[in-house]
Amino acid sequence: MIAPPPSGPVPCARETALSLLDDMLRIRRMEEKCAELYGAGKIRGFLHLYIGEEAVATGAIHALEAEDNVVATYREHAHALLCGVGMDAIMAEMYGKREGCSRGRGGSMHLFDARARLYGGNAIVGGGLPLATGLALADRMQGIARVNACFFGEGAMAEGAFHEAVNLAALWQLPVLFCCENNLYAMGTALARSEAQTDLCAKAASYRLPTLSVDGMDVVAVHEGTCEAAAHVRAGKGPFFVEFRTYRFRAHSMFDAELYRDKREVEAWKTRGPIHTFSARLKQQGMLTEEQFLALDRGAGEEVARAVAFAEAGTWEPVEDLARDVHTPVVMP
Amino acid sequence: MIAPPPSGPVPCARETALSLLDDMLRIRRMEEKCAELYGAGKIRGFLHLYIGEEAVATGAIHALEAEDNVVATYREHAHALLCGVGMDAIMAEMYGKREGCSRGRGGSMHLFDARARLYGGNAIVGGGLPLATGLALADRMQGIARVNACFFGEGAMAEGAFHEAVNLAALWQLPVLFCCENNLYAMGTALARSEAQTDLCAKAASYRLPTLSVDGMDVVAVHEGTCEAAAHVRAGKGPFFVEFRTYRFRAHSMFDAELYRDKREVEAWKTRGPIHTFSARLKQQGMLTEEQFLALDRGAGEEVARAVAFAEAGTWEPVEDLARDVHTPVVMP
Amino acid sequence: MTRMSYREAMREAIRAAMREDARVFLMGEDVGRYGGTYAVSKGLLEEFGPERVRDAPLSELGFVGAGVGAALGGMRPIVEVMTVNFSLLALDQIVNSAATLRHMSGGQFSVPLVVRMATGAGRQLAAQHSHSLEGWYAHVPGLTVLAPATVADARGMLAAALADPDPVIVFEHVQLYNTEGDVAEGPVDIRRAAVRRAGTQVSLVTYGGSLPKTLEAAAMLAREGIDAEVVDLRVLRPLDLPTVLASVRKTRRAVVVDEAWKTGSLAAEIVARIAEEAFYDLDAAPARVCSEEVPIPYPKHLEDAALPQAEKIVAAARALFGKP
Amino acid sequence: MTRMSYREAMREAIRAAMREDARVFLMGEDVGRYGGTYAVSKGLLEEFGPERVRDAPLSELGFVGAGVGAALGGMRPIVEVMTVNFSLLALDQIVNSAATLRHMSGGQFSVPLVVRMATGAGRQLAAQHSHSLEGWYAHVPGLTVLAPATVADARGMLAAALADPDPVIVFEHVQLYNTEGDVAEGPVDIRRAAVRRAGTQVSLVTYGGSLPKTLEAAAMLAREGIDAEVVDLRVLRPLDLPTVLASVRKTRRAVVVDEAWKTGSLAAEIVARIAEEAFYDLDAAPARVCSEEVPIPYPKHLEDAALPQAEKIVAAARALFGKP
Ligand SMILES: Cc1ncc(C[n+]2csc(CCOP(=O)(O)OP(=O)(O)O)c2C)c(N)n1
Ligand SMILES: Cc1ncc(C[n+]2csc(CCOP(=O)(O)OP(=O)(O)O)c2C)c(N)n1
Ligand SMILES: [Mg+2]
Ligand SMILES: [Mg+2]
Repeated sequence: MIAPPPSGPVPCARETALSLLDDMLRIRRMEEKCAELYGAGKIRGFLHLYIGEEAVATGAIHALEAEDNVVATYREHAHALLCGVGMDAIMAEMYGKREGCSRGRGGSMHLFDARARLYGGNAIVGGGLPLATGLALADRMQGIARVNACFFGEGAMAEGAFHEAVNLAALWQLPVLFCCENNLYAMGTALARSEAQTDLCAKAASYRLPTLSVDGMDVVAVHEGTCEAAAHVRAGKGPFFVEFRTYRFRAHSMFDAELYRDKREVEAWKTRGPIHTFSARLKQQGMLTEEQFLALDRGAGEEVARAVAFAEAGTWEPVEDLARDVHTPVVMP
Repeated sequence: MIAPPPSGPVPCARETALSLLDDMLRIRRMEEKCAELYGAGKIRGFLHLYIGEEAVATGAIHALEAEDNVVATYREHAHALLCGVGMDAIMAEMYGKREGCSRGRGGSMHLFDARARLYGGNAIVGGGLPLATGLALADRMQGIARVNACFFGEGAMAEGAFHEAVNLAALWQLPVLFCCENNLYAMGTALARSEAQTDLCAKAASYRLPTLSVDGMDVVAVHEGTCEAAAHVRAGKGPFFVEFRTYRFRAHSMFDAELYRDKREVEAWKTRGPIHTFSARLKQQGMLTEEQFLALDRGAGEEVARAVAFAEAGTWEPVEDLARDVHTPVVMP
Repeated sequence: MTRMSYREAMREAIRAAMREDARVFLMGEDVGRYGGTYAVSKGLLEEFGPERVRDAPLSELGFVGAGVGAALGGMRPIVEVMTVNFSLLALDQIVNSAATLRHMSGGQFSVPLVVRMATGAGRQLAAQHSHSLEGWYAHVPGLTVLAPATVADARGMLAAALADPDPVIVFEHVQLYNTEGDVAEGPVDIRRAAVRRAGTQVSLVTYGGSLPKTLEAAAMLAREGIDAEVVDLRVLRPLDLPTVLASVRKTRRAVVVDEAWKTGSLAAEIVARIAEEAFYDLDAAPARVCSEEVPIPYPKHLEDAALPQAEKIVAAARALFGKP
Repeated sequence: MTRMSYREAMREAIRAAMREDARVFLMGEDVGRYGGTYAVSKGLLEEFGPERVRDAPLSELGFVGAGVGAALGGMRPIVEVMTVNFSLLALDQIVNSAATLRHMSGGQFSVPLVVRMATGAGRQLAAQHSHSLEGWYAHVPGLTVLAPATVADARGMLAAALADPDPVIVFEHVQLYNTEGDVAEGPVDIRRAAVRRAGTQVSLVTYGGSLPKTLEAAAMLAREGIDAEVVDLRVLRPLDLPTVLASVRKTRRAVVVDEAWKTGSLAAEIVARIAEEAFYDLDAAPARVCSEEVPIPYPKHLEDAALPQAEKIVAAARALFGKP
């Protein structure tokens, strides 16, 4: 059932390849630490890990430019990191510290960064879709050529919000890049139990926008596919839908007993793991040595350690400031 | 642009044909009277006329059986009448009289009849779609082989409710007959300005259910198409989507200045009017004489007159009973 | 000073805002070619074109959410939700996105969005088309909620709403569109309630579509020798309590009039605040005149019986004086 | 009498109902294979199969509406909306269909639907996942709204809700699932509030997830020499006012505790009723302890500061005695 692991020569420059690998490693190590910190009670609330899906955010966001907008979900640590939110600000946010990228108010599900053009982190499934459509509308009306990339899970496609947002984007030919992270499950609900049409590209195509399905475990395939899709959107040709076929190796959140899937299925998908298959290919091609890999990994580990130290050293918002940022302070003339 | 009027021999028995014609006339005369009564202030609130679209409800509901369920919209006078709600009870409802089919509480947009299995009348666009899906679910779970026919306008297809309800019906293979009355406008919004995909069957097919598009101005085509679709649903083969291509000759409601469409477009569509084209075909075939037509028309007129008299003679719910029917009276043991 | 209808005032407000600021646009169902369900936007399509007077498909959640996104993206959208009844479909985007984005992002993102909607009953539109849910919106931190009850406020509040960097919801009662009144130039203050009729013996506190009925009740009370003050809340969130409390402290009696169903109405909040903060200043228990606890029925006599009416307000006020 | 957790009690109630009546089924996101987000329905799929423990796609409006239709069609659906936060997406079907169908149809169609949802904050889930919107549902005529706060009510209320021919909304506060308590057999009454602690000097009126905090406050007050009575509303619509008013008339002082934002909370309604109907029986102005007017922030110290806490309740009660 499961496709063979990504293999064969990596069709991109070594520098690019190593940067993709590095970013996947940074995500992985950061999230492994998050899981640990959750166990230690340093991170609270809901925590949704992206482990196994790193190739998607990595390949896709590498295809974007600094001026592009990104809208993500509650499973957005990776997206935040690759959009350029510092790992220290992300970690501090998960701690709920004032130095966090959302001043500690949002936590894991609500990473925001105006400078990085990250419009969240949204804990309502499908909630980001109309938002991205609106951002794209603003761009179109202001004559800004920018890609508005909206990430969402395959589960979100059953929501009315998906239907309405995609129809608007296609109807008005807005610059939205719809990035569906199809990890086959919405919590414990398998795709076939949530969609009458499990071919997600066929479903999206019914809104008359171009679509593409790529192997979401192959970072280069993700990158190439997203480049193509983003070029279409950036050229003002309207929205584009990309399906990334991926898999989540961990539980949905820290509360999930994973009753709904077989351990063997998870193990089988792990053979397609984006980091080890990619590094193996690079090694095979002579683009990477084990030492180089370990150096990258060490670098990621060090960045994580620094981020944790930063978060630990962070400060708590004083309780007196509870009500700040409910409204924008208005300077009266 | 507009197709030629329905023509050619009518492929059904004379009795059936005359019954179809009779019902279209009954609807037409009833609604013409409603418009008049609205002008006279006897009917208030919103009034949405079906004039021009009579072939749809007539052909479709003739294809249903007495035990089938019907869910309709705020433009549902015709559906109520053909489901078997008496014209007098409909007219009394429009007056707001206690003898109305909803005891006067609902008015034009909320015709209900438990005996006729008419589950409304719904003033929320798209609101009836999940309801019909639920009725069908109840049938499936109880082993009842019944068609749940849900009427809605093409405008409703942009609503999230459509998306969610059709997906559920297709996913769970429920006995719903989705009847889309495509009259090309949602209030003043033309289909092409509301749907990225204007081929509604293509859109519906993306949920993986069978579809059919028929000429909604040709009562026989409507009838045949619906028979085919209903047979599929009744056989337990899951939901079916039918598009009826039709046109509304009157304003959206009594408040509409019709700024959004050209008078010539309306005139052109009137050449396809379901009553005169159908009676012309029947005459041509020798199935109908002008005298017979006039007799049917007179009969309809008389029924309308009786209904108006009934409504006029109806009584007002006493104000003391304002709060009745908010909850079901419970007989305590 | 110009005389015009509430509908015209609203239209002029939109027109002026769109002329002044290229970022402002109007989006909603049938705002363009149809001319607006309540004809508010009639003529604007011709002046500003279909990009800025944007007809939206029947997708309340989608286009309200798109309004939030467009506001984030630098525009100043005015989103028209045809009526409050349909706004239930869009509530998630208003409550979970518009109202919370600034706070959740630690102050990085403001949402300068204006959502206009028609509200209220009285036109025999029955149970699904007659809601008064202003109080729900007034419950949500992060939102500002306005209820222009006069033509001047219809003309003046929009500019202030657009100048607000955060989301503002504007409620236009369907019964007000045809009312006429005078307007002056320039934006009006959207922080304060207004005393629409000065009086000394009882405070009638209300907002939106109930203001005309309340003023009528005050006139009736005057003929009975009871001098009522009428306070128009104007801003439903944040409430201007000082104005309300000052009035009640003066008159020592209060009747709150609200077209919502009584239980859980905004009127409950006003009564609660009066009880909490002016308890020792009252000569009588505060009272409410609200809608009966029933989905609004279609026939006129039942609809009238379900809604607040001048007579009921008069009776409630009279009862505070121990009169039958 | 059996001892169990609130979660188990809920599960047993569902299990018993499904065993007893073939028309009863459970539908919602992840109620089946996942075992329920809050593990309420764990094991039910194995016992009743996927038709009656029906996993629904992420389509809140769709499957709640399907629940309304299934109820009309002769079934007795229990629809689980994962949390009240997501119920905003389904509100149209609840307000405009479930609550109104009987009235609009002149009494022909009843909707015997039960909708269960988790509610409340306290788990650091931040602004979009911490709403307390019980008061909104309690505003709507045609609905019955329940808030089981004890394990016994968790076990007993569902049968009564299913026996109701009209729609019933059941709110389960997320902080209660792990609480333990005793249950007896049989359905419980869903018309009356309950006095959870008898007292003579001040009435603390609350419901749902705030009950434990309020009982804790009463215990703290007792140590200070203040004898508090604790009233658990249990039924949020229709409110059992006689029980509330009897308590307040006895103690002559009232503090209402509600996790919703203060403005427009259900607590406002309770305070309003007390002010309207027991004004002359009060020795002090009624008071409220509610959430602060801010989207609920993620960090624990800020979340704690935003929500009602025993200390705040104690302080509010103490203030009614003129004590600092
Ligand atoms: C509107 C809404 N309904 C339900 C939830 C609870 N929930 C959170 S994540 C999730 C699954 C979403 O699945 P998918 O879209 O596939 O994304 P994934 O988690 O697989 O990345 C659910 C049901 C929610 N947050 N919002
Ligand atoms: C949710 C919702 N949004 C808006 C409206 C206002 N409205 C009533 S009918 C209508 C047009 C519907 O068009 P369509 O579905 O094509 O049906 P038609 O009226 O053409 O029969 C609109 C916008 C409504 N009743 N409900
Ligand atoms: Mg998924
Ligand atoms: Mg139409």
